[in-house]
Amino acid sequence: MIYYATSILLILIGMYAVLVKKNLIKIVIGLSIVDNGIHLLLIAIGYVKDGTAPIFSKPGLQASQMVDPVPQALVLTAIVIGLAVTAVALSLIIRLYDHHKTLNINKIRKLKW
Amino acid sequence: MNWLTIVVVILSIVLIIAAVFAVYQKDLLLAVIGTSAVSVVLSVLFYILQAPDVALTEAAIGVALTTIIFVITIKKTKRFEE
Amino acid sequence: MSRFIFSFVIFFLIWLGFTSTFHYQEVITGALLSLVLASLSYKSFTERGLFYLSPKRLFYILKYLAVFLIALVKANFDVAKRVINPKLPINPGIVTYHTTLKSDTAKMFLANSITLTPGTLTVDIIDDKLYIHWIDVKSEDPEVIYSEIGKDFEVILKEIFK
Amino acid sequence: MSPVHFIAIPLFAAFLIPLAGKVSKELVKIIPGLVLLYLSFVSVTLFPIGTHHPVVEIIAGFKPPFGITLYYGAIAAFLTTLITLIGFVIWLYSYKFIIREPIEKYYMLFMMLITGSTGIVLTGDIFNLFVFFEITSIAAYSLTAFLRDRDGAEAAFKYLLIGSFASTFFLLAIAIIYANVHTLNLADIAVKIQDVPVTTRLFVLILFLIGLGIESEMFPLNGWAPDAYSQAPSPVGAVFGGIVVKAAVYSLMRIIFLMFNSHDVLHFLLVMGIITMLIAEMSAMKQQQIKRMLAFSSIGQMGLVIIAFGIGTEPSVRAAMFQMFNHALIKSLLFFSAGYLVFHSGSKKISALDGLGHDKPITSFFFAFGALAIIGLPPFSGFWSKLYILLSIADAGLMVPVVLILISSIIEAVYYLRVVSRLYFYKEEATDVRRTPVSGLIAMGILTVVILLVGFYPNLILNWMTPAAADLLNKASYIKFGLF
Amino acid sequence: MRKVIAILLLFIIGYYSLDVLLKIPFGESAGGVGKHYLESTIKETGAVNSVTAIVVSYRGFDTLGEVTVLFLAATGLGAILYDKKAKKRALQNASVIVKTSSKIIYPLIALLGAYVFVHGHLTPGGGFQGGAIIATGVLLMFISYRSFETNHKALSIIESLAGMTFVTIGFAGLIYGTSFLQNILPFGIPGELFSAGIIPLIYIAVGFKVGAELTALLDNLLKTIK
Amino acid sequence: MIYIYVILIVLAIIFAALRGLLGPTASDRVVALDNLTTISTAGLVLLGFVFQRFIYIDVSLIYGVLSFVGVLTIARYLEGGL
Amino acid sequence: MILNIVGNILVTVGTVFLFLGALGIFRMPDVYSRLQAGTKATTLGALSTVIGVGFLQPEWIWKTLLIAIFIAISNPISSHALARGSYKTGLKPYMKKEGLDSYAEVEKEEVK
Repeated sequence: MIYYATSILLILIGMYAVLVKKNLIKIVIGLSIVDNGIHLLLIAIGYVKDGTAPIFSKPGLQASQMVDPVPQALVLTAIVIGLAVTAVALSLIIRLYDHHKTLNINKIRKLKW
Repeated sequence: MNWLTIVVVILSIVLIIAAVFAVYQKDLLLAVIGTSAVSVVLSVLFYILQAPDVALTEAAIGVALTTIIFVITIKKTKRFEE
Repeated sequence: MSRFIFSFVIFFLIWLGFTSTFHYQEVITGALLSLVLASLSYKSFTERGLFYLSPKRLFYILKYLAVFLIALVKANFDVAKRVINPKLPINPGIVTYHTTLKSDTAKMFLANSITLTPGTLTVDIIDDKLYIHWIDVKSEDPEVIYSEIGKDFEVILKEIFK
Repeated sequence: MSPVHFIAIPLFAAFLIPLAGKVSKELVKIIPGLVLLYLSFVSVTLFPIGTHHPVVEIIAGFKPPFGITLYYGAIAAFLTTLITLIGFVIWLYSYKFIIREPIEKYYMLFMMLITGSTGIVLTGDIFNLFVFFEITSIAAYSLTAFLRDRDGAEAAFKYLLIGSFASTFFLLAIAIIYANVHTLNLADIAVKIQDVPVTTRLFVLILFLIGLGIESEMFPLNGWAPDAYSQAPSPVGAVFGGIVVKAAVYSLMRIIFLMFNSHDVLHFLLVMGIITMLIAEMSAMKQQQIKRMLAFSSIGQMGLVIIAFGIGTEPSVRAAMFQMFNHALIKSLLFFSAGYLVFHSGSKKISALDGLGHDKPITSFFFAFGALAIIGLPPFSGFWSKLYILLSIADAGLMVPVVLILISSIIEAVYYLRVVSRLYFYKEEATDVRRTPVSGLIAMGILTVVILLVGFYPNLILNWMTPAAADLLNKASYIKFGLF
Repeated sequence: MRKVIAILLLFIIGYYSLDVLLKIPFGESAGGVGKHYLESTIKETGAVNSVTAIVVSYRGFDTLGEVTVLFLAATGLGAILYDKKAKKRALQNASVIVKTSSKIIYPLIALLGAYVFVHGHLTPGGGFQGGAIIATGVLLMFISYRSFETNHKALSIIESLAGMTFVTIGFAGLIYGTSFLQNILPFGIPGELFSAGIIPLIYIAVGFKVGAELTALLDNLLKTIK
Repeated sequence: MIYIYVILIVLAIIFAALRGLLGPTASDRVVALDNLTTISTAGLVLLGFVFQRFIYIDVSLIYGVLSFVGVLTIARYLEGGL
Repeated sequence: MILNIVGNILVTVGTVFLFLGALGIFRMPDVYSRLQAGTKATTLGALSTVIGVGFLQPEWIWKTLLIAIFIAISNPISSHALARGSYKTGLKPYMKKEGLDSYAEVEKEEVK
């Protein structure tokens, strides 16, 4: 339960940053926090009480006492995608800063909404 | 109440505080340090949730690479929020 | 050549530590990887190579480790003493420490050791001067500084890197 | 030959291009063309097979709910053909149009965008859909900012922001679905989602509508589109209008028809489509820049498509597919010609186009042709699709949408004809001596010929649309084939 | 005003998502696909690590997509930050300690990265993590030495070749087996290094690719016009 | 026995996090982050022992290495290098 | 058995020092003193915890030793870099007595 609450809180905090903050880098930070929240949620969904990691590295491990590996695989992919999006966003920010000399969203004409 | 549960609760609180700190801080470098701390704690949580693969990835990408590219961007732009 | 072999040996040992097994497949892979890595990076990895592995130096390295560990433990009790004491008995300042070591690697080890020993922290290192933050400055006299902070290490390091 | 080619070959090309760039610059430009030609060939040969009987390609040799599958049914066959053909034409146009460095990177991004969109169309797995969505989106962000000017970077950032918000919702939806049904295969989800509580399903539906609605330019979520279309290089505008949006709309419809096939959802879609269309057409009226106008027109057309899907009967879906086909061709033509018109006039403003009809007759002719086609005048293909949509709506007994569509068509006619009249009936002395390159003209020529051909023989395409519509509507067959 | 609207909106989202999430039982043993994967990982893929088996084998297509996404990010970043003028890292010298130590530590980090991606099917980690670790090692050199240069040509060749290898392995499955990315090699004894068929091969390709890509990405980001 | 370890480590995390929260300067917070990662590295090893899985040790190894690079980057930024 | 006892002692010592280190960075007055407390205590703490675990689980010892070695090398480096960085951002160390700052002159020369 605590995991669900934490992840939802993380998602909400991140979204708040994206919606309210005026600074471009702050917005990207918000996005990465949202991502983190969703990753935590997915892993929590796959958790099994008193389970162990889904790696058969020593004898005597039963499949029934392992946590669900699928969400973990999904999160691996999602983390990498998040990194890619962050990198592109930050490069765009560098470009924008070159042109406008500011990171404030209100001073950049079209980004207002 | 399991001792692990208590650890998790405390870590979650630290996590949330770090996230709020990252969002509210005017100094962008500190905000990035906040996100880095979020990743650090999150990685420990993944570990406790029996997902070492994910914990490892989060350590490699969240703690190191994301922080690094954020810091480089701040270096190339501006450190303080107006 | 000796540098190459030295780095190969070190990498291979570390690989064995990573895998913690002597299974033939792991050993083969490790040897191959260490070979490739060593050939790529032996020039930057070490300056002297096998030179470090002579028995005399090995003895000094062990001695160094012992001195270092004792200093580390002392340092910790020192920190503990200061932290727990409610009055925080400190008198910090930055002092200059002159070293006679020549090699960069030796300087690095000296600086690291100083950082981990009681009450001192290397702030910067310029040529042969180390700037050290000392939590409890006893004296500003270079002689005292030398003997208080890094004499023990420097003597041994000199032997190792001679 | 298997449908995997559509995804793997362009990807291979994208990896190959940097190596080719070491050999010669010209090779970089040629490889994508060859690849797209090959893919068009594959798509045409596979087309009858897929239309006749869905091909389910398994990846890595695991049976459907466990491995990822590619579902190559009638609709996927149609869309992959569309994407590869339009992609080829766009390549032909880009050949001389993209002169700005780094050309190599442009083609790499373009190839990966093709990969992403064919992947969206083909995949039968929801997380795989997400991955391909991200591929398409990131390629689109980078291409939007390709010119590296002030406005381009702004538009791209805006697009990226909205897009990442969308992908967040999409991922959340996947997480909730997985938590409830413990499977990721679309067909399997369609079976198992029936047992999920209603509130959960509703929540997931909303998340999907937000997540996919952004790329398919649905009403409150299309703020990125005008900027992105107008700031990106012209061929990229055609890519957005002709490829990305089509794939996104398809995946949205696929998910809705598979998982939430109830009338309330469809009615909601209908309403959203109408709002999207009306607002977009009105905004298009006001635009001063030609590409922004085209962007809004594109949103309006997608609104029309969503309305037709929202009716949810077989004729309407068929008409919607037909409209998608026409729109892809015509909007590409418009973007191509507008690209050179802007290039010749040196300004993005509509008012700068005065008299170009005399100076650059061929390019202007293509623009006028496209404008007439998209309005829906009789001999062109646009006419038929609009007619069928109207007929199918009337069949369903809804008169209000018919009237609204007609009104919006009039608005559309007004603003397109305004541009065309500026081209031809205003006189200003010519200053520009540059020519439109032949490869660009050929690209536009191909599109014109196809549009005319379809205009005269609409059944040529329409016959193929019938199995496609059946494919989208028939959930049982999707489940049967998707799960073996 | 904007804040109030945002907070209200977030409350609604939060309320509903919590409502939905509370219906999901927490900590119950894996059902559906997950259970099947756990039970048949070793039998069907020969890998010991289920997560790796899923990432590379069962859902190998996702991984291909993931590799593409990273490649895309590196390419897009290169396109966005492209400049005709030559670029250099604007860097002040680091202290001797940092310089010397990064020289020593950097091959070790590379070795660690290699260890992680070679053992992807046995231990946590794999190609992505290994590649990321290697890139971090190179970054250590980037930030300590102004003059440390990677060979761009070599990097892009590694990137391309590794990507093409992945696709080729996929096609090999199509040609010699029945489907794209299908395993065509023997599984070996589970738990040994040389086992699990194509998984280690794919992870090695991915590791090289990701390492090269991330290095190029960081290099691009660090450089400015001087 | 394990209770004592856990309590001590959790307390350590709390103190480090508090220092990160209170500041006052950026350097202080980075110091806090650095310590947080070191404490977590040790904590992860201990947790791996509790869970009795050898493979978990990899995670803490990589965690330590990468957080070192992350902190070093931030330090280089503070120095004005980078 | 002996290994077990030694391991437990080491882990106990380690966690205690980890705690003291954290307390140190919490209580000390300025960055440099915090670094002093933080580095030394957490390094020994982590070292001894990690090696202690190695004693508790003898087959893990090689890897835990590696972690320990790495921590011992990397921690002082990062704290040195942080100290240098802090000084360059203009943070003067807290001093009870003025004039104990010999690094200030170097700074001044470099600025010129």
